[in-house]
This record gives sequence, C-alpha cells and structure tokens, in this order.
Amino acid sequence: MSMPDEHTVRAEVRAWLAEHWHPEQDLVEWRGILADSGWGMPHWPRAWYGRGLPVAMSAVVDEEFDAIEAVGVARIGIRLLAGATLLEHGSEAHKRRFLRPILTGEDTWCQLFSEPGSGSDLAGATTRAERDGDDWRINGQKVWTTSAHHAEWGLLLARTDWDAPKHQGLSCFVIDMRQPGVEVQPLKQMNGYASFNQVFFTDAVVPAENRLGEIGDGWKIAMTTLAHERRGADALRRWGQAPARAGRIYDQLRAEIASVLEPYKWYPQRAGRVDLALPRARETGRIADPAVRQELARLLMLSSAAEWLARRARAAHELGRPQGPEGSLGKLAGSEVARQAARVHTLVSDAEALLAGRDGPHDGTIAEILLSVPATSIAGGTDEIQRNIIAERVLDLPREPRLDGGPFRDVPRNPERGR
Amino acid sequence: MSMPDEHTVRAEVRAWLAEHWHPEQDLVEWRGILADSGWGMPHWPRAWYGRGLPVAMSAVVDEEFDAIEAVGVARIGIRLLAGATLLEHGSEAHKRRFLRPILTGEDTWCQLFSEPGSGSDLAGATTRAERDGDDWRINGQKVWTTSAHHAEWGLLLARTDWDAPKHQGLSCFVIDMRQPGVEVQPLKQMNGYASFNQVFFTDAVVPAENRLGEIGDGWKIAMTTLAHERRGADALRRWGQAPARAGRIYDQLRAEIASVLEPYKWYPQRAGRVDLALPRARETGRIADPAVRQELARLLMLSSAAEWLARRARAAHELGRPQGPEGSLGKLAGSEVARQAARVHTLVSDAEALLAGRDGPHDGTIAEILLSVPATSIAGGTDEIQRNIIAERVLDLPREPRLDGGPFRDVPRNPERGR
Amino acid sequence: MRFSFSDEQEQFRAVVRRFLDDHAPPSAARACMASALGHDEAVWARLADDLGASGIHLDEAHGGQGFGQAELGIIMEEMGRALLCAPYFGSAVLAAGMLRHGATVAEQAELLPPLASGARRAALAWVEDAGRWDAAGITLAAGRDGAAWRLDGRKRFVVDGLCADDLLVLARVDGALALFLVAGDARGLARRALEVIDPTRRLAEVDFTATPARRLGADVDVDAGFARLFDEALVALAGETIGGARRLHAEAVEYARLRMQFGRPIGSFQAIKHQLADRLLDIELAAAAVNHAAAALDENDPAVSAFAAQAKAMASEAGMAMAACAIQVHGGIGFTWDHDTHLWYKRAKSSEVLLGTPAWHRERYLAALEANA
Amino acid sequence: MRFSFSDEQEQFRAVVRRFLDDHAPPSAARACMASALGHDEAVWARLADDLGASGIHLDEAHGGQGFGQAELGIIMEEMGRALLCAPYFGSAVLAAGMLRHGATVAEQAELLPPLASGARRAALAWVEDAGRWDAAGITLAAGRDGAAWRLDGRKRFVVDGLCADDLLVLARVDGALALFLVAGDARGLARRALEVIDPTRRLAEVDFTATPARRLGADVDVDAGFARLFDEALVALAGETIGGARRLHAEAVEYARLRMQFGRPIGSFQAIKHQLADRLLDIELAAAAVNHAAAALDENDPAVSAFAAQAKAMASEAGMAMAACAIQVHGGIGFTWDHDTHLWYKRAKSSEVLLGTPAWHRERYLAALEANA
Repeated sequence: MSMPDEHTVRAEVRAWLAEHWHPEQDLVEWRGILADSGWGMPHWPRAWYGRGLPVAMSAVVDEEFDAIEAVGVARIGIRLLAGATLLEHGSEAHKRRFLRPILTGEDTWCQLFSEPGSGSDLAGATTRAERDGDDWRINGQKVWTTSAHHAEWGLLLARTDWDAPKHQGLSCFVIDMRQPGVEVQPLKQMNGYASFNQVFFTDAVVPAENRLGEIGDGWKIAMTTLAHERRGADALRRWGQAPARAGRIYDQLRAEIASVLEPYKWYPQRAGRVDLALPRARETGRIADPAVRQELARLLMLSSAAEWLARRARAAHELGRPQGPEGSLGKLAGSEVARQAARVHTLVSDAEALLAGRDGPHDGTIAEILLSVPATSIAGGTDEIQRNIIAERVLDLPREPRLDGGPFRDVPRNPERGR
Repeated sequence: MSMPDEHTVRAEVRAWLAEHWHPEQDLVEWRGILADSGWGMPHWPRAWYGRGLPVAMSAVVDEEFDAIEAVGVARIGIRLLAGATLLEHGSEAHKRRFLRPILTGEDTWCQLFSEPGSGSDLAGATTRAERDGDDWRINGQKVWTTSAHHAEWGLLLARTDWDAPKHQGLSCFVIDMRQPGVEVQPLKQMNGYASFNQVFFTDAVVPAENRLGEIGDGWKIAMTTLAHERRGADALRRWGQAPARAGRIYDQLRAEIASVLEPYKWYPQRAGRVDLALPRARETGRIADPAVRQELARLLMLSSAAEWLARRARAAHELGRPQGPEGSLGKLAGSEVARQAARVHTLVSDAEALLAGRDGPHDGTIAEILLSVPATSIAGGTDEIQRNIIAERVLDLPREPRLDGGPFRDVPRNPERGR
Repeated sequence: MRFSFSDEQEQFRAVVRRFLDDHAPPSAARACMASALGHDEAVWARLADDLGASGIHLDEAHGGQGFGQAELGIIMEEMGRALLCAPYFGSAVLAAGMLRHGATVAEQAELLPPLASGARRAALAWVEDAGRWDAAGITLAAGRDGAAWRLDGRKRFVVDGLCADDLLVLARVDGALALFLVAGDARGLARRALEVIDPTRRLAEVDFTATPARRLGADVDVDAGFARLFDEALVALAGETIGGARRLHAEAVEYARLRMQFGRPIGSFQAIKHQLADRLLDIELAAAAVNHAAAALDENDPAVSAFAAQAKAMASEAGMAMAACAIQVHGGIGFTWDHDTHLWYKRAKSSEVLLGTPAWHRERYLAALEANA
Repeated sequence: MRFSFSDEQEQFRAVVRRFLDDHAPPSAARACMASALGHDEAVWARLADDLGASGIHLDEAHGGQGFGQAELGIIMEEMGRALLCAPYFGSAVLAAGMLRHGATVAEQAELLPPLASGARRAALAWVEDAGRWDAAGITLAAGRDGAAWRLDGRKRFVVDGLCADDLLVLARVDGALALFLVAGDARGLARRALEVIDPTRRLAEVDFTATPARRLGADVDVDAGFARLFDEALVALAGETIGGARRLHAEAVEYARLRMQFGRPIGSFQAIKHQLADRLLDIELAAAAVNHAAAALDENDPAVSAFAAQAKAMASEAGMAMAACAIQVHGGIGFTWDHDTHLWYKRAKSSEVLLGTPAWHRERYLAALEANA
C-alpha cells in the first residue's frame, strides 16, 4: 500500500471536517463520529479508529484541525497511555470494548504500577494476583496513582508468579475500579496538594478475560505504557488548552480539561516557573545585585539550553534519525533547572520568601515553587535512576552487579505493608 | 610501672639536654647519642631507642627541645613510617639492623605499595615475590614512589600467593634499592614537577630474613604504615623547618630538610594557596567585583571551617576521646578547598590566568596552582574512596557487593604491563 | 579558643535532648502547626521550669543561669533537632538579647527576670516593609507627645510576635537607633499573623498608630547593642539549623540502611552513600563554624561579626542541602504530607532566609574581614 | 532556527575529523608544544589545500567557501577535539573576521584572499595591559604623522601573534575604534612570546614604538564590526571547547569501561558513571547553546550577543568540569605528563579565561537580555 502524500491528506481531512465539524454538537457524540472516521488518531490502524498514516502525517492532520479549531479525540491524561497499550497488547475483545470510550473521553483510566515498596525498582512490585476459579483475586497496594478517584478502569501490574525471576513473574490486567475490593485514598503532598492517590486492593476481582497479554508479560507491557508516558509532557502542552471560543462543545471540552488537569496544577511550580524569574527580579529591584544577576543568568542559560536540547531531540526524531542522548538527558536537565530556579526565587524574594498564600510573593506562587521543586528530581524516575540510564544505555558503561536475580520469592525486599 | 609526671619528665630531659646538646656537633653523631638515650622517640619502648612514655608526654619533651632549638631525630619523609612499621612488625634482627640509621637520618627509605594496576585498590597489587632457594625474587612495577631515587631501602608489598583471597596473598619485604634488579625512573607530572618515581623490579632479590612478619601478613602490615602516613601531614608541618640559626648541625639539618622536602615543594600549590587569595584580590582590584567577593567568601569560609574541624579532631584526640568523623572528612574538605581556591584564583587573575612562569601572576605561582589542584582529589586516596570510607566506616552504611573474593588468580583485573 | 565541648556541656546536651524527645516529638510539632497559638503552653512552662532554658544565657542576677553562647547554642541545636514549636528564638534569644545589649542596667533588672523564667514573652520588631535585616533597614522614626513617645508605622517579620506579651521595637530618634517597649495591649497596636512557608515558626506583622511606647536604654549605644544582638541571633539560628540538619541526616542514613531496591539496601549504592558523605561534610564544616563563632562571642573576639556571618551562611546552606537530600533519599514518600521530612525542610528553608540569605552574609563576612584587617 | 546539523554538515565534519585524525594526533601536539614556531607548517598548508579551512566562512569572491558560522563551528569543534596546534583561531577567526567586519570592501578584496588560502597569517591585537577583552579595554590612541598613522603602546594576549605575517591592531581615533594594519617587519614593532599555561596556544606581547600603521575601514563602523567579530570569536572558541570536552568524555568513558579495580570495571561504580552522566549533560547543554548561537549569527538574530555570551560561558564551564573529571576518572595516571589528558586540561583552562571568564559572560548575557527586552 503506497502512502498518500501530504497534499492528498490535507484535502481529505479538510473535506471531511467541512462536512462533519460544527462547534455546537455534543463532545462525546462528535468524538464518536471522529473516532469512527479514523481522523481522530490517523496513525492508528484502519481497523481501530485510525487511518494507518505515518506519524509525521498526524501533524498535518492536526494542523487542519487547529486551523478551524476543531476538537480532537480525548488525548490528555492517563487514558491515551492505556489506549496505546491496549492497541499494542490487547486482544480483539479488549480493543472492541475499551478503545472507543477512551477516544470519546467517556472512560477515565488510571495506571496502577508503582508501589510503596517499589519506587525506583518498579519491577519489584508485590501486589499479588492469584487465580480464583476463572477470576483473579488482587491484594496489595499501589501508590502515585493520578486520577484514581474518578477512574472507571485501571491498568494494573501485579505479581502472578513468585518463583519466576523478578521481571518475569509480573502480569498486566485491566481492573474495574468501581468495585468493593478497591479503595482509593488521596495522598497529600508537602505542598498541600493531593494530586495522587493510594489504592488498596483487598480481594478485588479481575475476570480472566481482562488479563492483558500472556501471564508473565506484565513487565514488557508496562514498559510500553511508560515509553508512551515519556512523551506525555508534549501531549499535555499540546492538548491541555481549549480554544477560547464559544460553543457547546468548547464548554464541554473546557470542563473535561479542567478535570483532567486538576492534579497537574502545581506542575509549573514544580518545574520552577522560570518565566517569573526575570520579571520578579526587575519588580523587586534585586536585578541590581550582581550576585543575584549571576544566579539569574545561570538559570536562564540553563533553561534555554535545555529547551534547545529538547528541540534538537525532537528535530532529530522528526528527521527520522535515531534519538540521540538528548531525550534521556532532558529529565535530568529539568531537575537542574528547577533547583536553580528555586535558588533564584529565594534570592530574588529575599525576606518575602518566608511568606506564603496571600502574604507571599506573587500571591503565594513563590512559596509553592519552593515547596514543590524537591519533587522534580524524584517524580517520574529519580535523578539517580536517570544518571544510571544515561550511563548504561547512552554511554554503554558496564551495569552494576545485580543482586535481584533468581526466584523473586528469595530476593531481599521491603516488608509488605498491612492496611 | 607507674608513669612519671610532666614535671619529672621536663626536669629529666632538660638536664639531659644541658649535658649533651650543642649546635656545633655533627648531625648524625648527635642523633646517634639522642637515639641511644631514648629522648629522640620518648614514646617508643626503652628497648628500642625510646623511654616508654605516653604519647602525650612526647609533646612535653618536644617543648623542651623547641625551647633551646635542639635538633631531634630524623622525623620527616618516608623513613619514620618505615620505622614505625618495623617497630610494630619487625623481628629483633630487623629492629637492630634498621631502626637506628632511620633515626639518625643515615638511611633513606621509600614505600613500594602502589602499582599502575592497583590505584584505589591497593590490595590488588600484582608485583610478585617468588621463592628462589633462600631468597625471594621480585618482579613487577611500583609507582607513586617518593624519594625512590635516593633511598637505600624500600618497604615492599608483593603477592606471594595467587590462590589465596586478594588481601591474604600479600607479604611485606624490606628490599635493598641499590641492586641491579631495581630500576628507578622519575615520573613527571602535568605541572612539570617529577616528585614521584616508577620502580621496576626484574628478578630483584630479597634475602629470606628481610621478609617482614609472616607470609600473607602483607596487607595488615601495609595498613599500619598507611595509618602512620595519615598523620604524616602534621609531622611535615611540625618538623619541616630548621631554626634560622648558625651552627654546623643546623646547616646539616637544613640540607637534609631541603633534600627530603624537594618532592613536596608544589604541595602548597596543590592545596590551593588559600593564603594568596585575599591579598591578590586586593592587589588586582578584583575584590571590588561582587561576584568575585561571593566566591572569595566561600573559599575563606570553607578553608577556615576545615581548619577548625581539623583542630576539633586534634582537640578530641588530645582529650583521649575516640576520634569523631572529623579525621576522615578532612581529606575531602581539602579537595573542596583546593577546587574552590582554583576557581577564585582564576576569577581574580582573569586574563593573567593565561600566563605562567615569569609572565604569570605571582611569578608563576598562580599557574602552578591551576595545574596542581587536580591532584588533590586523587593523591592519597581519591575523593570517591574518601566518600566510601565516610559512608561505610563513619555512617555505617552497607558495603557494596564485592566481586573480588575467592582466589586472587580468578579476580578480574587489569592486564600486567611489560617494560 | 575552644574547639570541642566539655563533658559538662555534653551532659547538658543529653538532658535537653531527653526533655525534647519526651515533650516535643514530631506529632507535637504537627499539633502546634495546626493550633491557633502555634505552640504548647505546657511544654513552654516545663522548658523554663525543668531546664531553665529561657534564662540559660542570662545573668544569674536576672534569674538566668549565667552561661554563654555555647550553652545557648546547645539548646538551639537540640530545639532544631526536635523541631520544637515555641517562642524561644523570638523571646529568649531576640528580645531578651536586645534588652541585655540595648537597655539600662535598671531596665534589665526589671524586664529580664520574667523573660528568664518564661513567665512573660517578648518579641523584637525591627524589620520593615523593605525586608532588610540589618540596622540600615530601620527607618521608622519615633514620635514625641511631650515627654511621652509614640510610634507610627509598620514592622514585619516579627518572630513570635503574635503571642508576645510585650513588644520591643527598634526605631530611630535623631537618626540613631533607639529601643522602645510597647505593651501587648497598647492602644493603636494591631498585630496580625503572616501566612508563612514554615508553619512551625510564627511571624507577625505589627502596625503602630500613635501607639504609646516606653523608651529604654536612653544612655546605651543601641546601634552597637543591636549589632551585637544580631551576631548572637545569627549564631543561635545557625545552631538550630545544624540541629535540624543532623536529625535529617541521621534519619536519611537510617532509611538508606533499611530501604531495599533491586535486592539491596539503597544505602549500598554509591549514589546514595556519597551524597550522605558529602552532606555530613557540609554539616560538620558548618558546625565547626558555628562553634567557632559561639566561642568568639563568648570571648568577645573583635572579628566576631565575620564569624557570625560565616556561621549563618554555612549553616543555612548545609541545612538546605541536607533537607533536599533527605527528601531525595526518601524518594516519593519524603515529599508526602504524612512523612515528617517536610517539616524540617520548611524550617530549613525559612531559616535560610530569616536574618538574611547566605549570599548576603557572604558579602557581610568579606566586608567584616576587610574592616578587621 | 535550525536545531540539528544537516547531512551535508555531518559529512563535512567526518572529512575534517579524518584529516585531523591523520595529521594532528596528540603526538603532533606534543611536538608542536616543544617547537619554536608552535605549529607544523606542513599541516597548516594542507589544512588550507585539502580542506579550505581558513576560508570556510569567507566569501567566495575572497577565495573563501562562503559557508557560515555553523561550518566554522564544525571546524573549530574538530580542531578542539584533535587539539590541533595552528594559528587558525588567531588568523582565520579573529583577524580575517575583523577584516570582514572592520575593513572596506576594497581592503577585504585585497587582504582576505591570502588569509583564505592560508598563504599569509594575520593576528588581531586589541587587549591591553588591563586584560579587558571588550572594546572598553582598548585605550591605545593612534597617532598621526601628517597623512600617515603611527602607533605607540602595548598590546597583550595576542593570539598567534608571533607567527603572524601581519598584525591587525585596534586603537582609538577621536575616541572611536579604528582598525590598523601593521606589517610584521615594520620598524618599531617588537613582539615577544608570553609564557603560557597552555603551550598548545601561543600568545604574544606586542610593543609599538612609533610604528607605522595603515588605517583600514575608514568609512566603516569599527565599533560595531568589533562587537560582531567578538560574538563570532566567542562562539567559535566555545565550539572548540565543546570538541575538546567531547573527546575527553569519550576517552574517560572508554577508560572507565576497561580499568579494573576491586574486581570490576570502574565504570560500573555509580561514583564514576554518575559523574560521566552529569558531564555529558553539561556538554550537551553547552553544545545546544553553541549551535543556537551559531545559528543566531548566521541569521543575524538581534539577540545574538546574549546567545554568544551564553555559549562561551556554558562551554567554558562544561569544558573545565569535563577536564577535571577526565583527570579524576583516570586517577593518578591522568595527572602525569606522559598521559595526554593534561594537554586538553590546559587548553580547557586557557579557553575558560580567553575572551573572558564565565562569570563575566553571565553578566554580559543578562545585560544583553535586558537591553533586548
């Protein structure tokens, strides 16, 4: 099958939009039409709500949507990570059942991978899935789960074989979050926000048909999800805003975005709000202090260079070249930027850095920065793990001796927690 | 045996000095008298050139020597490390043969521990000592050997058993450096100085009686030497200067000190010459630059705090308390001070930092600092090794998994070098 | 110059630590954070009764114990370790210290005993809207009503200012610093709690509107007195910071020993053990600077202002680095509200800024060195 | 704005690298260091003949290749990687660049071709005794002998100034910058080699005593021209530094893979692997800044001075950090004369200072940002 050229694709999508798009229709209804047409996820296969186009062509389609501010399928939050995972590893039945409500935004999903005992060491999960007739019984605890409190479905990583080596004893399941054996509790952060949840499983049930892939495939499947997650920041930036236009569908979209983004509202503070540094240094007059200027210059240099490095990675990707070290370095650069931003905000705010809330500088935003930045070097993989990845996968330095081989049952690990 | 009190000791040494000391005698002759009297090393046992006094009482004796500027036994350089090691691990015959000429300064010694293949991992030495009738045949290469080119004797760590575990297959020897199988080559540093030597052994001979301790005791014995070495910096500061007085013995002492200290003459530059920082910042006018002031203040704070930390360690030691973490931290602090000093000297010298020799600032001293400081965090144990020691021995954090157990023959190691 | 603590001082430290372990566990700090007052009056009372803490450094004639900055430093360090919530720094260190150096002998005899006994609490108000910590930031000019004095204006960042029975206020009279006493219930006095980043240390904003004030220390050089008090406060706060940093360090080490990842305790990874070694070095260097500055205060060393600035700068940086490291070593859990690490993190952050940032003190340090050379 | 190199640029890089691998191994650098001239004339000639290196960025009309700062950056990076000893930076970048921006069209047509072909070499003398790198440091006032110009005074830190056939000199005429050409054999010209920390890059001190000089660019804004040249030189030098840093990084990684201690390659210890990861990040960030600044030069971005300062500051810091790390990873052997690491260390150190320290450029960067905002 030969690939259509950009011109043809543009013409087709434009014609289709001209026929179907209008801003007064219902969001879910429109997305249903969109999903069925394949224009919502044009790089997905034709059989599953796509048109089998190359990824690069998706950008072309997006441009046409943007040009008339047409609303796309639901693309932010965990749900699309689940969608991509199901597309790759799900059965026919899974895809039929789950993909469409993901794209229409009807179903909310959450990701149930991390555990209190396995943070950096995700494969050390000890939540257990045990056979119970045709079902699986789930017992254990997950943590750092965004949106678990309003999710219909969860993508669950659980241990099915304690005698297999660590990475081989895990399986992946789709779990119904609205059942008695699943309890969701918000987890409050030191900055006062409760963006995440803890999820407790007590004899929760997963029917046999909701296992994803083969038994023991859990690690491989989770890696697919995480690979998509790493690109998630781009999606958030790209799709995290609704056009400032009137229309029923825009109102619905704004409500959806507000709900999905709620847990992320302190993320800009976590990243250090570099944008505020120079304006505030001017406002406060601290820009006249040469010591402040040195630190401010360091921050702005570091942050712009990190942005250029990321763009270089994207440019290389778009040219179809293998991704260089830039991708793996971005996370580490982000930690450095956030730390330096906190330093600068402290210097610039001076005594005012003691204050928070309405008394605090920039209506409390500076205080939020100072209390959020420490999460940057932990969330999504600690700095230490990033350095290991860079050293081992980019620089090809020898791995450390592993002490967690053999049957997982015998691997030294943290005590499992009771409720 | 009851310990004499300070008053008694003072009176005794004063009387003895009054009788024997005069500055026109020959240095070696005087030290012979001194060694035989026991007043040269008062805390050594009476049987071996000492008086069996407690260490604290040595300070009292030193004060009496200082008061009249009487010359002591030879205490700087490697020789006294060898002396202390022989005193602890040598046989009667060794002590009789070697100790006295060490104290009189007649014999010069060097330490033959480090190898090109075993830097941080001293116990990985592969210089081999093999039985040859009643003798031992030595083959291999040592490095970082101070004063090897004019040493009479060397304290050698060599492998005698390749089937024993790493630390247990080593033995210690006293080797005659003036023999055909020993070749000494100077090792030039990046700063232009050649303070160290490489020593090559090709079927060099050690007679059976010159083995120190038992076969396999080498590591334990080397540790004794290194423990004394760690206190060596104090000795250098204390005994590295002769009184500026006339007298035959002072002339001889000055010559000896100059010879022993020759390899160490760039050590102050290696440590960063903190003393020059503030004066030069004033001279150059760079002290007016607030960014320079910040870095200068950091340096002076760090360096004075490191000095107070070291004094605290000494004060605790003198009070007989167990040494706190201060001792182990000093080396790491020294690296930090040296690095920051290099930063400050660069900032203060600005364009002049490009210049060396007669064109260079402070007659080339600044250039020497900039080219010597990198050695600080390596020589005498790298920063990385220091952090391991602090973490494991001071903080009691768990050790890393060891991969060098079992017969040394099978331990992965660097290829041995030919000539 | 002394370089280590005496046995008596170490015993005193053990007594203070035992008291605080018993009376000020982290759960108590959380309760105080959530309370209106911000501290526990019962613990405050016992602090005075059992330990004589508030008067440790005050003259015996004024109901104090007659010790020096070293012993005050031990108390501050232990309070920082325990994260005690109490108006100790505001009342015993800042206000009582200002009376010692800025009031007449008679006024001290009158006003210090109730502070030494903890029966009353005072707070020192000197910083204004510009947020400058040194004397140059004090611009409020005291006004006169005949023989009486009155104050008009605003003071901010008043440590423990809301629960204080009396306020000591620094203002200007004919350009020079002057010290005033304002009763907590004086007319024209309005106090309000500032929203703070560190809920374990309360700060107030105080407005004066024709507020009657009693002038103290008429024949005293209040400028010099404030300079001395400021050095003492820097060293005391630095000591508190060291105490918190040592606690966080010990807890991070303990966690690193127990927490397993990849089949090993995380403390067996160099990435963790080397950070902890580096942080120990920071802390020990800063502690050496704090001890040195305390000794310099006790011995009236002329270079004391340089040493005090050094102590504050080094302790603040070591404290913040340790707080960040503690969260990092604990991983995600260290960033949660229910885990105690953030309580010390917030204190470290507020102590970094309170009385001036490390950068400002580096500048002051160098200026003091130059002035002294 | 472009964010990655084109395939053609990557091919060009490969050609340059192959040439330098063949003609400028470290042993050649050592030979040049020890030689009187400081470089190898045969390599210099082939650099021009085989690669057209000296004219890469010059107009085709002047015998150049008509490429931009990006391609010049590739050459500089590869020269930094190889540690080529040659008067390239002094002649092709500084002197030829100054002619491009400070001479008239006719003068360029006369003077640039022999520089583009490498047949002649020029050097740019602008820094004076104060060691200031920017125009503010240029105080030497040109004198007049009737219609003729003469120079009296001293210039220092003249890069490749001893082997130059001609000197370009920046001086002041009526307060404004003016450009002068001085023949290498002019009377009253005295040149001497400065003793330098980095023997792979020669610097000269030049004394003028009533030295006849030809004024160039009479109708050109030399102040603006020098500003532009300075930005170009910063970016070129930063590129060179990146090249050296990348080489040292690759060698340290290789050594860490092979060197065994404690039964393991040292590269398997986090203490080593994490430093190497951090240094890679520094280098990649700095390289991104250098590429961005080169593109900004090629596109005449108005903010180019900020970007050039950023490139220099970041590359200098990344370069020094990498040089120190390279020695550290190699351990004692890395500090020896016979090991090559110190050659790059010295270059990194001299490049940190040449054209201004990172701290100075941070200040310039912020000033440029403010001016541009």
